[in-house]
Amino acid sequence: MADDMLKSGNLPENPERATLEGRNKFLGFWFFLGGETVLFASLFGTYLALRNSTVDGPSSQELFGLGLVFLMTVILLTSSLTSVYAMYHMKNNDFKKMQLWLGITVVLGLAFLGLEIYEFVHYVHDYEFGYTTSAFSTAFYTLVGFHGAHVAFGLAWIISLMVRNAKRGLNLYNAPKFYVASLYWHFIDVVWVFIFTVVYLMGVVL
Amino acid sequence: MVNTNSSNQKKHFYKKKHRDQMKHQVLTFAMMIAFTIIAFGLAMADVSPMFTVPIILILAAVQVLFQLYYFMHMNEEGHQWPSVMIYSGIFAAFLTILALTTIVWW
Amino acid sequence: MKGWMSRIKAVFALSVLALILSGCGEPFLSALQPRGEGAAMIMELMILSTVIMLFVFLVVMIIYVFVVFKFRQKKGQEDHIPKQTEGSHALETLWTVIPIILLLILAVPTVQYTFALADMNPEVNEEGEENEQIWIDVTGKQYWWHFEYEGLDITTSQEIYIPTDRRVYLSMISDDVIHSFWVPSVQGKMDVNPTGNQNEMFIQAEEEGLYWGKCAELCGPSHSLMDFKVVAVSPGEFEQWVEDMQGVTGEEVPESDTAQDGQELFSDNCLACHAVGSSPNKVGPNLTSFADRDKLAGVFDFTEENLYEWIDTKGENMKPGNMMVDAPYDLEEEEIYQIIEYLMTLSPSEITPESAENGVYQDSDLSNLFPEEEEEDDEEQEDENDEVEDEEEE
Amino acid sequence: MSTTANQKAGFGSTLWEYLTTVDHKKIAILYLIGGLFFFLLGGLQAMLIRIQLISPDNEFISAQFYNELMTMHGTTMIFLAAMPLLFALMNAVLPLQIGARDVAFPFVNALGFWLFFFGGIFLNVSWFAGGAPDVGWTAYAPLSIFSEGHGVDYYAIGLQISGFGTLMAGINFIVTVINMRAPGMSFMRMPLFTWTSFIASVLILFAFPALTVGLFLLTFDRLFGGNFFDPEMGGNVIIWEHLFWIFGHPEVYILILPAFGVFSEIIPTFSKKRLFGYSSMVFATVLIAFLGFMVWAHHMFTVGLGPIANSIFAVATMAIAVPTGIKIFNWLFTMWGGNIRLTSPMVFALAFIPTFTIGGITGVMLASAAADFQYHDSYFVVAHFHYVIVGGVVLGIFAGLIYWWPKMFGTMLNEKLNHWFFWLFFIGFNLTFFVQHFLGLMGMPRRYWKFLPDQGLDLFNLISTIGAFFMAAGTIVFLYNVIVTQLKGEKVSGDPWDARTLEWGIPSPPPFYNFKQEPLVRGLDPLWVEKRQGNGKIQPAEPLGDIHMPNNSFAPFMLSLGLFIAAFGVVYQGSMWVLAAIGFAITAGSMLYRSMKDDLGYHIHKEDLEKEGDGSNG
Ligand code: HEA
Ligand code: HEA
Ligand code: HEC
Ligand code: CUA
Ligand SMILES: [Cu+2]
Repeated sequence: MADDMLKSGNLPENPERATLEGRNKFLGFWFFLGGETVLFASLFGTYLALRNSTVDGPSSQELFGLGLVFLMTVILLTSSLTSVYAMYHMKNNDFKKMQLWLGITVVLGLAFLGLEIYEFVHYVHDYEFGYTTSAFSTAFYTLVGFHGAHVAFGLAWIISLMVRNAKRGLNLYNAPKFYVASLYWHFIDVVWVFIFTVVYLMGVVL
Repeated sequence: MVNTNSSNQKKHFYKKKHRDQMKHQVLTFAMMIAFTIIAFGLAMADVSPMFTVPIILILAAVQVLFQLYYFMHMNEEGHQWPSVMIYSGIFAAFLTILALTTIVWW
Repeated sequence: MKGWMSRIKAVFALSVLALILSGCGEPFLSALQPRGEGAAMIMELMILSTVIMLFVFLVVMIIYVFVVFKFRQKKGQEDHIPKQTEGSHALETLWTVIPIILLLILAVPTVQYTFALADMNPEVNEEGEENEQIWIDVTGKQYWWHFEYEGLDITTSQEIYIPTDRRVYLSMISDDVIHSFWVPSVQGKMDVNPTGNQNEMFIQAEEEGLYWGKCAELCGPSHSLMDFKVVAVSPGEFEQWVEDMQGVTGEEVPESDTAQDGQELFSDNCLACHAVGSSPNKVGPNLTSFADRDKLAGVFDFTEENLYEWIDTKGENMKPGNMMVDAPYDLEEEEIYQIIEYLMTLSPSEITPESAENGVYQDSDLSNLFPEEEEEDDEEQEDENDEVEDEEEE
Repeated sequence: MSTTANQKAGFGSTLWEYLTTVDHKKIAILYLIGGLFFFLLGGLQAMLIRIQLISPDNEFISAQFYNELMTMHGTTMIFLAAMPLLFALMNAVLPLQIGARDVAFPFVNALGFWLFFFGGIFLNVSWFAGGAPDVGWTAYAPLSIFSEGHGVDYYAIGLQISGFGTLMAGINFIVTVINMRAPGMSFMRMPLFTWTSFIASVLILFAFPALTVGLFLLTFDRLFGGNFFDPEMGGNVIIWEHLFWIFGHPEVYILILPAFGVFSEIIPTFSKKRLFGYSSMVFATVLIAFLGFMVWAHHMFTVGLGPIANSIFAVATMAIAVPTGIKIFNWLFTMWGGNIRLTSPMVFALAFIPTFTIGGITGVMLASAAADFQYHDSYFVVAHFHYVIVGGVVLGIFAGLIYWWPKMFGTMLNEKLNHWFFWLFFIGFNLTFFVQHFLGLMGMPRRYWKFLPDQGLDLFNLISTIGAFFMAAGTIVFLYNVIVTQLKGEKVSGDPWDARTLEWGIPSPPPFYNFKQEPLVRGLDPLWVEKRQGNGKIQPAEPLGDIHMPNNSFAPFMLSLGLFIAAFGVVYQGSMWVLAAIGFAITAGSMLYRSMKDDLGYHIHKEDLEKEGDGSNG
């Protein structure tokens, strides 16, 4: 049986949930996401409480440019779709295509991360808006930075899965891992939807 | 324990089912992009925040539901427990945000 | 509201319990011996809840004792298998409903009193007019308290003088970490938070007396030594005290030579942090009526040795972590005694903590405190209210 | 690397076995040792606190040291003693109660323990690195921001590390309960200890992230110049209070619910009756958890949130009395008509009912917002929470330990000594904490290094201190009992208490694969069902077959060690960043190692199992 798990090809419809280990991972990870919801809620709450505490530093209206944020949003949303494609091919048992779409996801994720870093650098250099400038700046960088760190971790995770399994192919042992990683990636997107709405759009409007 | 020898027919059926699902998902994606554009548009347009803010929050909520139900497959069977936990999380999250936006003063 | 409460009181014959409870503790400190409106209100609530809780406990204990004695394994019964009851809807409903009722009985006055204690509107006197409000700005600092009487141009530290039978309103803030203002026998506590949020509370004492106040929020090593006093004197005495205090400028020259030298030393070494006479909040306590203090630095017996040690060591071991240790001065023994002599002349008023405990009751409606400018005062008050609201809106 | 049956092994290999184990029963023992160690440490700190407060104006210890002791006592007891001891019980019992061979994530389970352990050690290193945290276990800002030295840094990062461990343990138990139940073990047949542990784990999942964030904010403020809690820079100190209590209140139910579960096992067993109102007990548990998330601001009545918020939270808090009351009465009626045996676990359970009721009703008194203006931050609160914690959680832990000791170790603690332990501890407990109610009302605030003479507080403080010595004496009796019992090592049968649930249907201690064949559960209290309706043995649900087991792994230890090392780098910064780099490299390396390897575990073969003979009751 153990060998079965490492055999690639010929997988059932939901390979991620075909084994007990897979089902455990699947559930455990969803629950983890439930906890992450509260984690981000705490950060959002903190941010909302401090969003006007700019002291002498720049305010959200002075800082945020929506063009860049729009671009970042579209990139991240698209990467969510591409990772759906990857899972689609996983379920169809097409390892190569899955890797391909994961690759595209990674590239998009990297682009997002790059833009975010550019954005931060821009704020620091052109607006003197550093981490310690005001309570608002601290809350902003912490919330958005936490999301960024999640993106970075997600990228590292997906890349290491791709590399690790490049030769092994898809099997019952690693299918849940791919699946769970893609859930993580979607969750990052969920958080970003609220970030662009609550931080950027509301930051410009209110 | 694992049924690995599914027949080709069955496989064909899966593939078709998956393709159908995929269509939904592309549609979902299109909607999400549309919502995003509306939200950004509203924010950039000169509309009263009293109007804009609730709308963009609702758009965000709907987008998130799309993500959860279509991209993360919460609409499929076997997701009762994930739903329970996510909604419990949302409940706790809601309370947290409510408190931090209302009873911390100034 | 009070009538309602007293009916309940009668029903439960609470007075008996009150009597027992009020045997506990010292009258100047204990929450069980309320001497003010706030503490009395809370005491009623505490008694009501205690009675409910004793009832609950009694019910539990009666069943408990019965069960444990009745159904304890008897000799020869080791193999007896009791009936495996699954439950009982009737019983379970019973012990869901009864607690709900009991809690409602507690919840209603709880909400009422919570609102009543937060009521900052002026009191209405017998004639149906609104009383002038006395507002005091309270500032908590590591490890002492500062008080500024709004509109009266008076500043004190460590001791707060109030007239009896009159609500005095506090607007409270901290200069550093969170403290909590608590005078158990007069009123419950309220935190003082650093910047941004001012808390408001009223205190009212029904009897003249010296009431002990405590800092109730951990604020550093000397948290337990951050005591202060509420000196409740009769309205007439209070009026006189106000007048005396308003007269102090800090420039008064003491009679004796040593004290004069002391004054000089004092202004060279101490005035950077301390003040005599009305002054804004500074690094150290205001010493206008220092010689009348009941305790030194809030907790120490007011003796010359203690005062000497305080100045000599800057209170280093007396109040660990206190902010006077940063004082840069370096004084000779003799100089310290000169300063002490000067400090002991700082007694601008006949009205002291003594008068709270043994004073003569002097009546007054305090109208002298609020001469013609009444209206202006009102406006000021309003302005301030507006400001507060503005802040809240943001 | 595989573990076959425990052969007589040398010290080295035993140590290695425990460092690498992923067996929940061994992890339980690790939690037990760790938790007991920290309990003794916390108790020692409590003793020093009480000695300082034996008389007015005492100079036994300094103000600074007092604050450190008080902080570390609270933190240690809650995070490093009570929770791990509960985890010990859960690990030892929960999988057995649901008929599982293993937990859902054996590896994560081990990781959870090591993170807790290294977090706790890290926190305690502060004693030797210039002073422990001195700001109370609640670490209110801005005092925690201004606090000098590195004490609070140790607090923030130490709790962060052990908090991760707790979160993982929580998720592991949730999934274990959902996915690993034996055939026939439906949710409504689960023993209440499993239920309450399950719900407590859910609470962990949703409560700990708030603490995680709070601790991050604190860390950022202290170490990286953040401004969350710096009023000068626009920060807001109330945010910390909210985050802490959004975590903190559910935390107290995380502690008490498993203890409720323990009593719900012990009372039926020793009354020879099934639990009265099983389904309402489950319902009450869920309701307590749900309400537990909506009441946190009752710790903040005096903060100045205003009468509206205070009233809402007051009423919500009171509501929790109802489901808790349901539990109390259900226990009483479980005993009603029963055949009560006064064994030591039962005596603990019996003592728990009145003490917890006292603690609970004082809780409801505290919930009365206006009255809390008097109670808050006074010894009345100290009395309240020790009545629920010591009179609830600690009694529950010891009751559970004594009850399941045979299952965990195959030996039986001496009953006579257990009773001695009980009486010393119980009398001491009431002496210590009952009078504290009055101290609080008489005007003694908590966290006071000194109280002053002539304020009427002397006598009760003295009584309180004497009581603490009784508790210490009791604890020492317990330790003595443990040592003597383990040295003697007399083996007992699989079911020494004549109990009702599944775990008692297998030998004590259970074989490392728990159940030779998956058990078939035919009702609530499966063993009892089999005793009454069958041959007294649990029926198998499957023919004998190969058993799949996970491999041991050293990675959890290394991963946690890495974080431990890195933490120093983060605290001291400067050139110490090297440590952070090394530490994080170890952690990342262990993670990579773990994920790069195809670790499928191994199988115990049917033939070997057959050789071991009858796996059921020993
Ligand atoms: C295991 C831990 C535990 C448990 C179970 C509880 C249970 C409860 N606690 Fe307690 N609490 C703490 C641990 C715990 N607490 C700690 C550690 C603190 C201090 C933290 C700090 O500041 O350091 C604290 C502080 C605390 C406060 C804040 C006090 C203050 O700082 O000012 C309040 C206020 O409402 C409160 C209330 C309650 C209530 C209402 C319950 C209820 O759940 C109790 C319910 C139980 C019963 C009521 C008894 C049984 C019921 C019946 C027999 C039915 C009939 C009863 C009635 C009708 C009343 N607690
Ligand atoms: C699980 C939680 C828990 C437990 C079990 C205890 C147990 C005890 N606690 Fe408590 N306590 C808290 C949680 C707990 N506590 C918390 C959260 C606070 C608030 C902190 C804060 O304000 O921030 C607090 C605060 C607190 C105070 C108030 C301090 C203050 O406000 O200034 C006091 C004072 O009496 C006290 C006393 C005790 C005592 C006497 C015990 C006893 O029950 C302890 C009994 C155990 C022993 C006595 C151990 C015996 C062992 C030995 C003697 C060692 C032998 C050694 C070897 C063999 C190696 N505790
Ligand atoms: C660095 C500022 C500083 C200087 C300079 C300073 N003090 Fe103080 N002083 C304080 C502070 C702060 C306190 C309050 C300490 C506490 O109670 O925590 C205090 C308290 C006192 C008290 C007790 C007050 C009371 O209300 O009971 C006396 C008396 C006193 N100082 C005298 C002096 C004298 C005399 C000098 C000069 C020789 C002096 N101080 C210089 C800061 C200062
Ligand atoms: Cu100020 Cu405690
Ligand atoms: Cu609570």
